[in-house]
Amino acid sequence: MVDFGFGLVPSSRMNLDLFDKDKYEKLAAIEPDVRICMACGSCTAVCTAGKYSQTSLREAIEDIKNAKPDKALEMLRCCQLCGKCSMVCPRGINTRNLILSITKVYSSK
Amino acid sequence: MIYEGKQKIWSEYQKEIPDDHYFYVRSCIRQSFFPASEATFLDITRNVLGKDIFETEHHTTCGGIAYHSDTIPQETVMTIIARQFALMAKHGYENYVCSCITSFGLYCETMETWREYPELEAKIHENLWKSCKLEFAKPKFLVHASDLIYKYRNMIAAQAVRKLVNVHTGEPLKVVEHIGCHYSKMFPSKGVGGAEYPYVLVGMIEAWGGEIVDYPERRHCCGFGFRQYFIKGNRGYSLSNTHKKFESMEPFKPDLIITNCPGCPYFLDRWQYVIAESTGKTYGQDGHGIPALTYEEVAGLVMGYDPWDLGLQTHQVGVEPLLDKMGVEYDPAKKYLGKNGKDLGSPSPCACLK
Amino acid sequence: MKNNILIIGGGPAGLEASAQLQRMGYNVILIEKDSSLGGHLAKWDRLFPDGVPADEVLSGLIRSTEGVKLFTETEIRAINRLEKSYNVRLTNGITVLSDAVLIASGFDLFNAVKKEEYGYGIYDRVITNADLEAYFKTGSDKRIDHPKRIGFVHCVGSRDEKSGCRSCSKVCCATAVKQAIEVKEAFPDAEVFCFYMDLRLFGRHYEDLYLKAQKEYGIRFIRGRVAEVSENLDGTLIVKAEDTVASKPLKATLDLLVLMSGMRPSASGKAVGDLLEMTVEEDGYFAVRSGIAAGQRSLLPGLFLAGTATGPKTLPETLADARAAAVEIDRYLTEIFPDARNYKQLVRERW
Amino acid sequence: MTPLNYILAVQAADPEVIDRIPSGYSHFVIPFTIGITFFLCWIGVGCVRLLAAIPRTDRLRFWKSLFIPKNIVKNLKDLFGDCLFHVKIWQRKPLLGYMHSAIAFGWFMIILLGHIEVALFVPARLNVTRGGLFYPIFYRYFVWMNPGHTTLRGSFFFFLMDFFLLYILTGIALAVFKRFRSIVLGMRHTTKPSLADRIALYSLWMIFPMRLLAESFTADLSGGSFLTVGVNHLWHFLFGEKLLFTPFWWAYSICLGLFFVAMPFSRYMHILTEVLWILLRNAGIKPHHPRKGVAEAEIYACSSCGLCLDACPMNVQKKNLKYSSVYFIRFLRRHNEKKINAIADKCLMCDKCHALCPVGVDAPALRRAQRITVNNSLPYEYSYLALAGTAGAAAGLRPYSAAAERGWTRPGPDSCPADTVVPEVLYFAGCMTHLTPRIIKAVEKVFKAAGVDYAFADREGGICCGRPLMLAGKTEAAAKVIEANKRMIEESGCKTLVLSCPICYKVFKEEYHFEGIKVVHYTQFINDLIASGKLQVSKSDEKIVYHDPCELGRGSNVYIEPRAALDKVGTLVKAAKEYDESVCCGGSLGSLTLDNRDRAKITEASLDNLLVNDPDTIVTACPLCLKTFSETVSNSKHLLTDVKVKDFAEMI
Repeated sequence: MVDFGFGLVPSSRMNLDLFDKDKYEKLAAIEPDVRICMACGSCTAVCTAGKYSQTSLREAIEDIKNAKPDKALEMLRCCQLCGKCSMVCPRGINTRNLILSITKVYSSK
Repeated sequence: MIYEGKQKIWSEYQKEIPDDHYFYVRSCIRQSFFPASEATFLDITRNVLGKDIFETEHHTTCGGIAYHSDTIPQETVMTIIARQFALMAKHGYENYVCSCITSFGLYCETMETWREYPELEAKIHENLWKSCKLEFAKPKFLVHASDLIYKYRNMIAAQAVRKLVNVHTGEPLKVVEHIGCHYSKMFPSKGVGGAEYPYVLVGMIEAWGGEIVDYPERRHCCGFGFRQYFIKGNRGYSLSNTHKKFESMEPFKPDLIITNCPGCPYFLDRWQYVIAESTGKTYGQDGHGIPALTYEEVAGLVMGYDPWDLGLQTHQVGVEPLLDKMGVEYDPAKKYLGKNGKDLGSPSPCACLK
Repeated sequence: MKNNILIIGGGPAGLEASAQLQRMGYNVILIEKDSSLGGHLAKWDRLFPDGVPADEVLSGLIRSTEGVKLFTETEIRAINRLEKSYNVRLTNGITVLSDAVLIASGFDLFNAVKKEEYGYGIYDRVITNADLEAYFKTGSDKRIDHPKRIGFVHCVGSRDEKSGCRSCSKVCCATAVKQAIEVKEAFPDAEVFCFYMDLRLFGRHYEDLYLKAQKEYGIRFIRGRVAEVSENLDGTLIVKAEDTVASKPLKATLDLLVLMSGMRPSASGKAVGDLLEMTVEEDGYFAVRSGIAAGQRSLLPGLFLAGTATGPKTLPETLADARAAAVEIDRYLTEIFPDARNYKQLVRERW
Repeated sequence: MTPLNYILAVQAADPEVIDRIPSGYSHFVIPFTIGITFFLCWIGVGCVRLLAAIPRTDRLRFWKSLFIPKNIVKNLKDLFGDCLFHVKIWQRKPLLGYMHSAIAFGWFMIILLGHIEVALFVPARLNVTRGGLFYPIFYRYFVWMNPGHTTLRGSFFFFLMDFFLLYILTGIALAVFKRFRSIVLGMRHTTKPSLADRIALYSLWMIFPMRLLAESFTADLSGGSFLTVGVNHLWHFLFGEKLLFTPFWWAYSICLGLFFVAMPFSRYMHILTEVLWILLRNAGIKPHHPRKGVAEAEIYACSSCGLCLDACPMNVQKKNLKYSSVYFIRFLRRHNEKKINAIADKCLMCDKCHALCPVGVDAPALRRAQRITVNNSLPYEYSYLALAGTAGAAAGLRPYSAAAERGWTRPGPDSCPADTVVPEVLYFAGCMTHLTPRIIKAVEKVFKAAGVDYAFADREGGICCGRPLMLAGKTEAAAKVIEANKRMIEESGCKTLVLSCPICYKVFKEEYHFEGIKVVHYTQFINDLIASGKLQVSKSDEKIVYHDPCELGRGSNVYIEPRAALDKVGTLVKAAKEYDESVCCGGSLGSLTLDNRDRAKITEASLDNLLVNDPDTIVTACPLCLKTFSETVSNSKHLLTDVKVKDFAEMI
């Protein structure tokens, strides 16, 4: 193969066709609240870990739906489960269990 | 795909293209990469169809590449354009036809800008006078050379010796049409068929017996993108763009790509080589590429021009399988002979691309 | 003597206003250009937010218009303003001398063909909200064949200056959520995506509908406008949009794409407006005397407006607007119209 | 009166008791012997297995504890109090306590007295080879009372045996009654028995009536007292001279055998496991695994009595009853992984079931252990905590500067610049308190009023205390957070750490192991301020009800201080259930899976509990309770009540 000094760059476009429906349904069976996020960002705004790291439950939910589960796990790995997000969520999402469940379901390959 | 739906859109985007008497300006890139295309254009229009197409050696670049690469300001490019218009007026022409899509886009942009800001036009008059002591008049009709071939497509078909048909199967060739971005994406009304379903090349393909391929990434840029190509560090983006198009058209198994822009045939052609040599992937049949030709080259082929006279040997992707399919006779030995019959030397063979 | 009132348009607004004015004792003449009454409502299957059948609502409206003089397949040929009244010549040859005219000309659905990038009328599996309602009503549409992945595009022809409409059409968000639920009910295995710019679910129970769509039907809401649709070899569609919440472009392969065509001013309404030399605002809808205090009065005395002729409205808003117009007409015909001597002055003061 | 089919051995002397059957054996003992043998083997193997599963150090500690005098006393006290007399149940529900103690203590006494009798009258029969396993149980069958030779001693035993039999029978009668009408005994919810439970239960019910029948049928031979002899006369009256008693001894033996075979598979196993659990518990050994070792003793010590059903705040909804501790333990016994996890995750960890458990089973700890097995291994990335925690130390700054570095601010116009004084008192608000700024504001106001020299550790936000992670079973991750926080607090050089969140308080007190830093909850701290006269308060006639936050009350045993302080500013009224019986607000971080609506139901029940005496104000001392109550009193159900919800510090 010839090295031209440049090559194909990966697309930043998310491909929803790669969305793993089975895994998502598994997650939704454990914690159905994953369905009802409306991306208001309250959880991220109050996040204790978010002060020091890139932590966002809102983004993690989004990432899962956008077929980027690894990114979702990255968004949650610094979480301290303090529960502030559950107190501020306007939809009453059971955030701590959602975080644990996402980690459980998507950590296992 | 509902054909009637497209026809409806085409009917809404029709522009007036005068039949004759044009002032012709060349394309910097095409002169260098595909010089035979412009020669073929002039030959077909002047000699075969008997049209009055005037050109002068005094015209220059339109400045588009420099403009789009952010190296010259708009007023400068407008003044260059004004000079071209002045040359046209000087030679008594009102219809302006350009070979280059970048130029076409820039002329449209300039004329629209002047329409919105007449004071800018006045300033350009002043600039041109100061710099060249010339007065310009805007063209009455501005068309792209492909518009003209589109206009003459049926005349060409009438004189054609062959069609865009696979002579072995009798099936029409599957043709991908690729329009230069600046042809109609900026001003859909300035292009035949608009921006979403441009008809300018489709009309030729239909008239000459081919079958059009509508693949998902048909709207996507060829990957030229000026700065994306000029700076080596960015070339990966350019390449990836082209790659995306080929991945998308691959399932449709096209026989041929036809383009109307200087950069597109170049990048659609050369990047196939780069993709093949760096990843091993080829998109044509049996390790070949998909030939990416200009509309003049295709017109020349159906009219029975010799492929080497059309400059098809300047393409990286070999055109022989296409010529075979179309039943074009050619002498492989003459592929790399110059006009004077001397051997120009042949390029070193590719590892992956046949 | 009973005053004649001409009502133009036999949709929900025209029907409701007719019924109210008829009850008040006026002589109501209702004209409708189509052969049947109901306008868009007649073409709709069920209504948000509760899924009430449109037929039920429409037949209720029609029942209540008993006694109204009704001319279908009738338009206005010419209209003259006399000193106080309007002399209207109809296409069926009848001439009406009307003391008040109510324009309830409604709206047209945006012609989705104009959004070329969505390929409506070109791609086999792109349909509109109206097509989907027709499918729900009739149960057949050759474009809908057990789709597994379905997308809804909100704001088609709304909030889009390029398609000639800057404003919001108000009903599409709720309609999209309603239809997304219905389509999921029809095809339970399907994945359903709604591409929205803002979710404008302002009304009572609308938010519940949204929550239900997420929670019970698993409908995915993606904030971002679909910008490009392409067709694959197998007829499936590739949709490109940006997930603006994730700040990333995305693509998805879909089996069916539903375009939520918005509301545009009615073309036939505009023709009537032209005959009357009525003022039309930049958005194409008729101007009213005061958007807050006199939303049913046009700028011309004796000429009233109701329903979506004055801008996008939901069905209950349209009906309320029609009732308001009836009250306004009654006020005009009792307070201003009879006083022949002071008519002009009263119009100046009270119109 | 002598039955004809018996030939009595000629007795040399005139003994009181004559060994009626020289072999000391009859076939009817077989069911019992099989049952008891199986049971003893089971117990033996179980004990060995259980002790083997305990870590070595714990095992050693256990053996040692059995010989420490203080422990011996406690063990005896607990064994008699909990296992036999069921003191805890007595205290709560006297009738239920009577029932339990009647059966347990009564049976224990019958067995004990039976053996004493044998020891006194036919000592040789105690030898296992001579029927020692069953002889004392069926003593009355094998002996013949020498008429006329009955001594006072004999009569005394006859009386005692009959007395305790009657005692048991009254207990059984109550038990039978309870099975059908539980509410009378003060229980709203009872457990659903399993098959083994049923077998054991019905055989247990039958044992004592059978014993009465058997002994009363032979009472004319083997003697008896008021009960057996009395009934014996009745039988003679009914059936005449000849009484066929062998079937009843068979029945008695079968009931016993059945019971002992079913017992290991039933909840009645608790009768014996409880002993082991008490010994282990008193030795201070904690479970490391939700099912093995100590936990096993604990699981089997559960009597499935169902008191925890009434205790559980989730019982407001019938559908959530299945998540109560008793079922958790039942599924732990059955190794039903799916249900174990579901129940473990649902619990609010309010600890009420533990507080009320007659056996002291710490189900919340078991649930946490279960969560550990699932969640502890989940990945996490806490390297950033180093940045959060050691900014000052990394810069080589002195402790107080580290405080300044972190932006800890000292309020008050006349206070010295922040970087010159080591704060005496450090206030740590915690994550949740930051969502209820009114607490912070009130605490600072109180501190200023009392002239407390303090620094505010997390004014700009800190990191979590680690308790939520522990509650979720992520102990390893919690340790990291604790470590980072500990370093930060220690660097400050403070002497007292004041916390306004009970969740923080519990973990700071139990897991941080500070040296030289006193950890207090602000209720305690403020109460001290008032008591020492540093803070002047005035009493109003506002009717206050105090809600015990779970982590503060049951969790950390702080009940008195907040009440003492509140009593000085208002009039305390009682809630329906208080102190260790207080009802969780529903906002607890303990539950992982309980959803919003279910929580709301609990909150409403908790509010109902607080509002019985029509208070003006609900006062709590936890940001979570405060937020939960505040949001709920303003919603629909409680819209009409104008009760205010205030934080403890606000009230002061």
